[in-house]
Amino acid sequence: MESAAVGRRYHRLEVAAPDLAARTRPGQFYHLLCRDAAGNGPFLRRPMSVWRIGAEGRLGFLLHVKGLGTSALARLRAGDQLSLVGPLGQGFTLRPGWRRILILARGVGLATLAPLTEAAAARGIAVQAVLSARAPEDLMAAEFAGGSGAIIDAVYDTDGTSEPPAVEALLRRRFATARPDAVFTCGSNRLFQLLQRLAAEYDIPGEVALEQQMGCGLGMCFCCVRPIRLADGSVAQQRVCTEGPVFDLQQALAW
Amino acid sequence: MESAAVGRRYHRLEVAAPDLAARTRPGQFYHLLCRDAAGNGPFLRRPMSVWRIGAEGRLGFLLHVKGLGTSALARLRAGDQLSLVGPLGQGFTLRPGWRRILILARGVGLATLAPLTEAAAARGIAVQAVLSARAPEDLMAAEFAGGSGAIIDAVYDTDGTSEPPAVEALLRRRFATARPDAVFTCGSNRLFQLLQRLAAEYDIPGEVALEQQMGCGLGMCFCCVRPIRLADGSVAQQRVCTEGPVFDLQQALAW
Amino acid sequence: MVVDLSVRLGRLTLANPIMPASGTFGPELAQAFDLDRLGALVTKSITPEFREGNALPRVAETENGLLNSIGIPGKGLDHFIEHGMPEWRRFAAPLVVSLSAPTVAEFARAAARLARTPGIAAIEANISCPNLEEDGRAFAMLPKTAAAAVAALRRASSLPLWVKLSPNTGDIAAVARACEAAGAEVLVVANTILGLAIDIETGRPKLGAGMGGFSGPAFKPIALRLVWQCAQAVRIPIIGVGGIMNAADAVESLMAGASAVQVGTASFIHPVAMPQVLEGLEEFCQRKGITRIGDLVGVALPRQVTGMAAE
Amino acid sequence: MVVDLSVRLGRLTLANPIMPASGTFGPELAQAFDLDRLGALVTKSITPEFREGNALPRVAETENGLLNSIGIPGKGLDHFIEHGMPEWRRFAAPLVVSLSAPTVAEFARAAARLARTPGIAAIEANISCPNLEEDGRAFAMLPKTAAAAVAALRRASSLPLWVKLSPNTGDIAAVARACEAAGAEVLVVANTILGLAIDIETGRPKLGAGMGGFSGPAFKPIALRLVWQCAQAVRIPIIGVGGIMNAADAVESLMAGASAVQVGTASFIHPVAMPQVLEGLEEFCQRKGITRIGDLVGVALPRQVTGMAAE
Ligand SMILES: Cc1cc2nc3c(=O)[nH]c(=O)nc-3n(C[C@H](O)[C@H](O)[C@H](O)COP(=O)(O)OP(=O)(O)OC[C@H]3O[C@@H](n4cnc5c(N)ncnc54)[C@H](O)[C@@H]3O)c2cc1C
Ligand SMILES: Cc1cc2nc3c(=O)[nH]c(=O)nc-3n(C[C@H](O)[C@H](O)[C@H](O)COP(=O)(O)OP(=O)(O)OC[C@H]3O[C@@H](n4cnc5c(N)ncnc54)[C@H](O)[C@@H]3O)c2cc1C
Ligand SMILES: Cc1cc2nc3c(=O)[nH]c(=O)nc-3n(C[C@H](O)[C@H](O)[C@H](O)COP(=O)(O)O)c2cc1C
Ligand SMILES: Cc1cc2nc3c(=O)[nH]c(=O)nc-3n(C[C@H](O)[C@H](O)[C@H](O)COP(=O)(O)O)c2cc1C
Ligand code: FES
Ligand code: FES
Repeated sequence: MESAAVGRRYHRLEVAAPDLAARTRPGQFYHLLCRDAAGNGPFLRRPMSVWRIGAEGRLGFLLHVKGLGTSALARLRAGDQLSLVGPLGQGFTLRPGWRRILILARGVGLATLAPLTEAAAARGIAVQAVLSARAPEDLMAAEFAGGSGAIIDAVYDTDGTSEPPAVEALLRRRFATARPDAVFTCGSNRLFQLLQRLAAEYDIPGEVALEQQMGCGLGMCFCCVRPIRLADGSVAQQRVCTEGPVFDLQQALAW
Repeated sequence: MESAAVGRRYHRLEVAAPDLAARTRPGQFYHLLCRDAAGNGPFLRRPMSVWRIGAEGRLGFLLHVKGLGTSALARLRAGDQLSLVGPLGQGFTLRPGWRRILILARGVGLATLAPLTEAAAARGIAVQAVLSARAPEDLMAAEFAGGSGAIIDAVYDTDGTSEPPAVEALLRRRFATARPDAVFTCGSNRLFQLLQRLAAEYDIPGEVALEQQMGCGLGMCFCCVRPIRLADGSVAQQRVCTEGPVFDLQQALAW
Repeated sequence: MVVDLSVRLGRLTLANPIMPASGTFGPELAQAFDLDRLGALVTKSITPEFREGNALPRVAETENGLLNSIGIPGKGLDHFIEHGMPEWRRFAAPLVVSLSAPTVAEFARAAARLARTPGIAAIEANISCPNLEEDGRAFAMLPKTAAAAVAALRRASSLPLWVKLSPNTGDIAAVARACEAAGAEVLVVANTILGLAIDIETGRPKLGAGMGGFSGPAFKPIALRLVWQCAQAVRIPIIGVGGIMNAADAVESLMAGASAVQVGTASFIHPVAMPQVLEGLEEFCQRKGITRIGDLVGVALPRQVTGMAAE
Repeated sequence: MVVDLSVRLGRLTLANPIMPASGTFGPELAQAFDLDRLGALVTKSITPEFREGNALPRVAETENGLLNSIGIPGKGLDHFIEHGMPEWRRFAAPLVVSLSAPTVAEFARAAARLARTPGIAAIEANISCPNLEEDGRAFAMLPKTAAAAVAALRRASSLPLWVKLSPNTGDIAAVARACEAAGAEVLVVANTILGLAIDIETGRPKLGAGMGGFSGPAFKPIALRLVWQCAQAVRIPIIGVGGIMNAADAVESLMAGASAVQVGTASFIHPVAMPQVLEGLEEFCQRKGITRIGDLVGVALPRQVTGMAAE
C-alpha cells in the first residue's frame, strides 16, 4: 500500500491487487471499509471510483478528504490493510471507431475520469479535457492525465473562468475545433447540465458518472437510486451501484 | 506514564500525578477511562485500586488483564494520556496504637492492599501477610511488599496450600504467633468468609475491600451496591464507590 | 465434534439457523459466497403494486447503526413472479418470500398468488414496515390489526406463514400472542425501530423522508429484548433479527429464545458476514461441547416460564 | 458575540438549556464542577416509600450504550425532605424533584407534600420508569393511564409540572397529547428504552434483573425521533434526553424540537460532560451567528406542522 497527500485537500491511496486490477474497467468503483490501522472509522463503507488501474497490478484511489470516511482512509500507511469490495458497477463506454473524446471534470470527479483518459489513449483516441477547480493548486492535472497525453484546458473559480457562461464559450470552441465523437463528465451538477444541453445541441453522445450515498454497494438495498429517464421517456429510479455509476448523458437528470 | 507487563496475566501502569498522589489514601480507587492511544476501549470507565502511591508523585495501578477494559489499559505506552477520576471511596483504617496487622490477599486483591502495607510500615506497624495465588509465577510478592518489609506466607492452588482448611490452619498459627491487632483482606470470597469467621472467633477487628460493577463511580447511580449489615443488625445496600470499597469485616456479607 | 446445526421452524426444517434479513439481501450476494450455504433465502419485501420508494437520501449512518428510509420500492408482484422467481430458483436453499401490502385484502390476494407459485418454501409477512406517511404505524403495532392481517393470510394460502413483528409497538408480547392465535407459524423479531438523525450544519434530517428505520449493532439490545419477551409469550418458534454482526451476537439471540437468526445490516459492511457467523456458531458449539444448536435456544430465559431445553 | 442561552419552560425561565437527567446525577458531582452553571438540577427519582432496588449486577455495557436495572432504590419521601432537601438547597440553580410512585393516589399525595416543601422549582413526574415486574409497563405506556396520573398530580400541587415519557409506548404522540391535555407544562422525552444483554459464556442475562433500561449514544437516534414526534404533537415545551454526549448531540436535540436537554449517561464517562456541552453549544451558536438559543429549536421539523422559529 502506498499513501500520500496530494495538495491540501486530496489524498491518493494505491494498493497492490493484481487480480482485481485486471478485472477493473474505467468508471467502476470499489466499496471501501474506511478503517484506519486502529479500526477507527465510520460504520458504513464508502464508494470510491478507481482512479488508477496500474499495469503493475496496482489499484489507485484519489480521495477528497472531507469527512469521517475519507479521513480514516487518509490515515492508512504502507503495510496497513484495506478491505475492498469490487470492482462494482458499470464503467464508461468507448465505441469502436471513435477518434476523439472530450472530458469535462470538476474537483475529485477527475479521479473517476482519469482511467477513461488512459484507456482512450491506449486505443489511440485523442482526449481533450476541460478541468475545473477552485484554484490552480487544486487542479491535479497530472493526476488526471497520467501518461495519456490528454490536452487540458484549466478553468478556476479564483479567476472566474469556471463560471458556466465562460465554460460554455470554451466548450463551444473545443466542440468546433476538436469535434469530439463523445463527451464525458463527472463531479458537478452545473457542468453536467451545461454539457447535457450542449451535447444535445451538437448531437454528440455522452456519459455522466453520478454519485449517491450507498448502503450495500451491491444492488441489494436500493439506497443509492437516482432518477433516470428511460428510452421510453418514463423516469425510473436506477441504482447508482448497479445500473450506474455511469449513465447516458441525456438520460440522467440534474440533482 | 510507565507501562509494563507483570508475569503472564498482570500489568502495571504508573502515571505522574503529584496532586492526586498526595491526596490518595490506601484502599481508595480511581475510575479509569480505558481507552488506548487510538481511542479504542469499552464504553464505561473501570474502577482500579491504587496499588502504589509513590513518594515521587507517581500513582500506580496493577491490573489483572482480563477483558476489554484492562486490555485497553495494558496497551497504553509512555507518552499516552490516561483520563482518571479520583481518588474515590473510603480507604483502610489504621488506628493509633496498633502494632501488628495481618493481611490476607488473593490474586490482584494484593494491589488494593499493597499501599496499606506501605502505610503500616511507615508508622512502624509490622505486617504479616498471607498471599494466595494460582501458582508461584502469579504471586507478585515483590509487587505487594514494595519496601515495606512485610513478612509473607505464600499459598498456591498448584500445591493445594491455598485450600481453605490449609489456609485456616496457617492463619490460626499466625494469629497465635504474630497476634495481629487488626486484619485486612481483598480478592476472594472464600478467604473473606474464612477471615471473617476467624477474626470473630479471636475478636480482632478487620476490614475488607469489596468489588462491584460500577456506573458513575461517584455515588450517583446506585449501580455498585453490596448488602452490608449495619450496626443495628439490619441489612442495607451500600455503595461500593462511596461507602466502600473498604467495609468493616464483620458488617460485609459474602457474595 | 460434529454439531447438528439444523433447526425446525414450524413445518420447515432448515440446514442451519443463519439466513438473511429481508431488504438487505439479493441474488447479487452470490458474488461473495455460495448462497446455498444459508439455512434459507429471504427476498426483499414484495408489494402487490409498483412502488417508487422514498425521497433521497435513503440512508444515513450513526456511530454504530444505520438509518434507512427505502420505502419498499419495487416493480410489484407480477414482475416478481415473472422475473424474480426464475432468478431465485437457481438456488437450492429454501426460498422465503417477504410480502408487504397496504390492506388486509391486498395481503390475502397476494398470498394466494404466491401459494400458486412453485418454488416458495414460506411467506414472511412484513406487517411491520414502518409506514412513514402514517407516523410509523403498521399492522404489527396493535394485536388486533396484526391478527386481522395474519388470519387473512392464513386463510389465503397454505404455505408456511412467518410473521415479522415491529419493535415500535408498545406491547410486543400481546402482538406476538395475537399472531400466534391467528395462525402464524413462526415469528420474525423484529423489523427496524423508528429513528432520526439531523445534519446540524444544514438543520435538516439526514434522511430525505425525515424519520427512518434504525438497524445494526446499536439496535441489538432492543432486538434481543423483543426476542426474549416474545419467547416468553408464545410457543411457536422465533427468528431473531437486529444487530447481529458476528457469531457471538447470534449466540446471544439464540440464548434469548430465537430458534434461528437473520443477518441484515452486517452484510453491507462485510458481504461474507453470514458464512462467517455460521462458522463461528459451529466453533462456539464445539468449544462448549454443544452437539445440537437447538440446545442453545432460550437458555437465558427465566427458568419458570420456559419449557425449552436448558443446559 | 453574546448568545442568549436562556430558555423558557412553561412558568420557569432557566439560565441555559443544559441540565442533568434524573438518576444519573447527585450533589456528588459538585466535586467535578460548579453545579450552579447548570440550567437546573434534577434529583434522582424519589418514591413515597423506602425501596430496596433491583438484583445485582445493575449495570452492563454495550458497544455504545448502557443497560441499567437500578429499580429506583431510595429511602423514601420523608427522608428526602428531611435529609436530601437541605443538601440541595446549598445550590442556587433551580431544583427539579423527580417523583415516582406506584399508584395515582400515591403520586398525588407525594406531590402535595412536595408542594408544601420550600425550595422546589418544579416536579418532574417519572411516569415512565419501566416497572420490570410488569414486563416494562408504566403509566406512560398508554394515553389513558398517563393522563390519569398527570391530572392527579396537577390537582395535587401548584408547582410547575414536568412529565417524563417512556420510549416503550407504541404511540408517543398520543401519550404526549394526553399529558398536555391533563395539565403537563413540560414534557421530558424520554426515559430509557427496554433492552437486554446476555453473557454468552454463562448463558445468563448480564443484569441481575434480566431486562434493563438502555441509554447512551446507541439510544440517541430513537430519543431524537421521539422528541421530533412529540414536538409535532403538542405546543408545550419539550426537554430532549437520550444519548447526548456532546454539544453536537445537544444541537441535534434542539433542532428536533427540544427547548432544553438533559444529559445522563455521559456524566458517567466524563463527569464534566455538562459544562462541556454548554460551552460547545455557545461556540456553535457563535460560529453560526445564532444570537438566541431558542432560534435553534425545531428548525429540523417539517415546515408545515411547526409554528416555531426557523432559520
Ligand atoms: C460511485 C462513487 C464514486 C465516488 N468516487 C469518489 C472518489 O473517487 N473520490 C472521493 O473522494 N469521493 C468519491 N465518492 C464520494 C465518497 O464515496 C464519499 O461519500 C465522500 O468522499 C465523503 O465521505 P466521507 O466519509 O469522507 O464524508 P462524510 O462524513 O460521509 O460526509 C461528508 C459530507 O458528504 C456528504 N456525502 C457523503 N457521501 C456522499 C455521496 N456519496 N454523495 C454525495 N454526498 C455525500 C455527506 O452527507 C456529508 O455532508 C464517490 C461516490 C460514489 C457514489
Ligand atoms: C473498587 C474496585 C477496585 C478494583 N481494583 C482493581 C485492581 O486494582 N486491579 C484490577 O485488575 N481490577 C480491579 N478491579 C476490577 C476492575 O474494575 C475490572 O472490572 C476488571 O479488571 C475487569 O475489567 P475488564 O474491562 O478487563 O473486563 P470486562 O470485559 O469488563 O469483564 C470481564 C469479566 O469480569 C466481570 N467484571 C467486570 N467488572 C467487575 C467487577 N467490578 N467485579 C466483578 N466482576 C467484574 C465481567 O462481568 C466479566 O465477566 C476493581 C474493581 C473495583 C470495584
Ligand atoms: C436498507 C434496509 C432495507 C430493509 N428492507 C426491509 C424490507 O423490505 N422488509 C422487511 O421486512 N425488513 C426490511 N429491513 C429490516 C431488516 O430486515 C431487519 O429487520 C433490520 O434491519 C434489523 O436487522 P439488522 O440490524 O441485522 O439489519 C430493511 C433493513 C435495511 C437496513
Ligand atoms: C443509571 C441510571 C439511572 C436512572 N435513573 C432514573 C430515575 O431514577 N428516574 C428517571 O426518570 N430516569 C432515570 N434514568 C433515565 C435517565 O434520566 C435518562 O432518561 C436516560 O438515561 C437517557 O438519557 P442518557 O442517554 O443521556 O443517559 C436513569 C438512567 C440511568 C443510566
Ligand atoms: S447501495 Fe445498495 S443498492 Fe446501491
Ligand atoms: S457506581 Fe454509581 S453509585 Fe457507585
